[in-house]
Amino acid sequence: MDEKKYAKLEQEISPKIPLMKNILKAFLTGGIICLVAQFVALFYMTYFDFTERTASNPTVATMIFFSMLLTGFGLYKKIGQFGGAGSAVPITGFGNAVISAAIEHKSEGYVLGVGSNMFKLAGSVILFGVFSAFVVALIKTILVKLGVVSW
Amino acid sequence: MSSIYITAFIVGGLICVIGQLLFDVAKLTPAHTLCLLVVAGSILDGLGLYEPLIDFAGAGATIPITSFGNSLTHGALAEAEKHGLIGVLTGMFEVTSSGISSAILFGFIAAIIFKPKGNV
Amino acid sequence: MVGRGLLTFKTLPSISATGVTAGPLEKKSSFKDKFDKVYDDERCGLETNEHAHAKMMEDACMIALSKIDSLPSDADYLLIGDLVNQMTPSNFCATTMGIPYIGLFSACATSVSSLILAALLTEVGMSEIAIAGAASQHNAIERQFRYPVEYGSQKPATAQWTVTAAGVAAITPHKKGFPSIECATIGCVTDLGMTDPFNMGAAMAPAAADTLTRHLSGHGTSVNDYDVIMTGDLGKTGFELYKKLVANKGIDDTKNFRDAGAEFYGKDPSFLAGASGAGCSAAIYFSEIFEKMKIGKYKRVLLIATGALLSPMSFQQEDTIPCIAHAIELTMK
Amino acid sequence: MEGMNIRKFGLLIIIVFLLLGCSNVKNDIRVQNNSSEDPVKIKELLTKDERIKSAAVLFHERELLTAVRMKTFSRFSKRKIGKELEKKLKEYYPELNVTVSVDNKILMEMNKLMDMKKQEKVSKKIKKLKSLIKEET
Repeated sequence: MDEKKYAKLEQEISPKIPLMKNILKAFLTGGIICLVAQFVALFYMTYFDFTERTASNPTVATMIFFSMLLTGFGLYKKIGQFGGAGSAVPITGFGNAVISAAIEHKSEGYVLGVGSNMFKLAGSVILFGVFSAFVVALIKTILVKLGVVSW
Repeated sequence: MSSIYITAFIVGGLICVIGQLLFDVAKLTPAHTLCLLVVAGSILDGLGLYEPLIDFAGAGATIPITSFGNSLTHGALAEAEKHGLIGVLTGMFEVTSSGISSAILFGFIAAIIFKPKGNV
Repeated sequence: MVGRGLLTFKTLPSISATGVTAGPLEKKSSFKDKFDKVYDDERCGLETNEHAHAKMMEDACMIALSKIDSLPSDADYLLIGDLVNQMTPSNFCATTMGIPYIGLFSACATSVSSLILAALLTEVGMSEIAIAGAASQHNAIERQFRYPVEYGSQKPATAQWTVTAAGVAAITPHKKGFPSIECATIGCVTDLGMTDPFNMGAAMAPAAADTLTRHLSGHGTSVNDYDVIMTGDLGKTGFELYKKLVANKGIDDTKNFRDAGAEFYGKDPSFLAGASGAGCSAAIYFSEIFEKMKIGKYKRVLLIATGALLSPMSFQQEDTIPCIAHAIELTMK
Repeated sequence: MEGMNIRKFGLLIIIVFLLLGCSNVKNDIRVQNNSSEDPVKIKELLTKDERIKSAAVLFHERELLTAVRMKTFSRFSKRKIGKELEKKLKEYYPELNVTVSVDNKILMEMNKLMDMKKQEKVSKKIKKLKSLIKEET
């Protein structure tokens, strides 16, 4: 049996990904996480001097704090199995990636383990975030200088 | 109180659905998916589309990882507006540290207080 | 010498005793009553997962030795392996045991490859007691091959759950009343281009099918000569594919086929396609199969352990998953 | 099974958008005048604007503070609308310091401010609000 034929057989036999179900679960999980964050933002707006816009920083930090608790108590992986992208895409998923790697590598010590492995999973997000921000900002700045677009 | 909760839920959910499609249909790993979304966020901000989305959906737009790309770009653009090209570099590191710094901080705290929990 | 990779053992070395230890989650296994020791803590009260991994192997060895009233100093060889970096847990286990040791790596096929090697040493009269076996520890392996344990990634239905278990067997020259090793087939690496680390069963199925047909034709037997033909850890998806592949080669009768990975956790859906890991086949072969042979329920069995020989690096470099399967035939006379 | 899910999902979205539509009906505009200026013009401007859901307007000494909340789908362009309003108000009241904010926080604080009894504190509070508004831009 050659590779192509086998790949076809494998496709036939392996259980299909329940796409609709996964999408629905991702929508609900992601939506609920954002809803909770919206309430957290309301809290910061009501009780502290944060405006709608500036409240997003403490909200993000708070959500990552929640993510730490859920990861530490072993619940985030269960949410992840249910929600898929719904729990991976929000900032809590970024937190989960950092925090789970940190906990995991505690056994190699704080410097060699936690320190150097913390961004094992999330590092690429930072890299591509920073790099794309640089490129986009550079292009836009040049376009503005050339008078093609305005700020 | 306001429809912002509904829009936050829907927009946040829909961004996650895009992520799920990248997982299941495009067969990308979580790392690839998240990188792609971050890049998308930063491009949307370059086009001036992400800020209106935040105004519309609140946390529904600031909590998904796309907002990370957006705020990095936003910082870079804001400085570039003031200081020209060099601002692109300095601006990027000035804003949006809250996500990274809190992840580092809480990650370290978690490493101190938690043990890897078993599966039982 | 019968043919390439085909071995027959004229002196019929016996499996005189076995030792199986398992982690706490394995209490959910359909075979939990057959394990010699089940820990209540995944880390066995130790600091790291890797230490627990080594401890589990040591305990399994001690249990097997105690069943034949022997001490580690009586054993001639220790042939064990696992999946962690350079087989560290096996190495530490060997340090404690102080038995002449060769570490073996055939991924999840180590349970059978070690058995074959132990049988060979016994066959040539160089060993009175040889310990063979394999182990895996869920957390240590997940971290090695996939993500941190607490990372919330969604696993598809084809994914398998690495078991926390160790299984070892003590091989001695032929002994009446114990299952003996009749013949074996060493597998060839098979690779049909599968790349998904969350569908290992599909990658390993061709290797199992290949080794099965080579064993049957090489030793001149047919499927119905065996009471059971048990594969190691193909899981539910892989097992179905394996049956299809075998049918393609003209073997339709699959009623005595079993798969340790598909059966390990019973029907519990939270384990998705079933169990995997070096400890999976070792734990089932050396508990369920060994016992059923000893009481005479099974007279002749064929054990085919499959292993995916990938590494995290080969996966990241987008290589395919090369797989191996070794077969060993046990009889009870 | 799959088809059911799609239909349910569609229905959910429709219901939600209907709800969004319903919540857009009322249009309350609150004006407090502690000065001699004529508040009719601003009231008219805000009431006429279809995109505005609610607003709070405070005339205090030489300050004109306005906070508005947009209807759901106008939120996309609320910053633009805010700037537009500010421009118009500056034309209407050239002698006043006009400040317009589209932030909910400011609206919340404005409502609190307008409920306050002690007038001495108002000036101080206005200063603080203006610094908050500045911070966000």
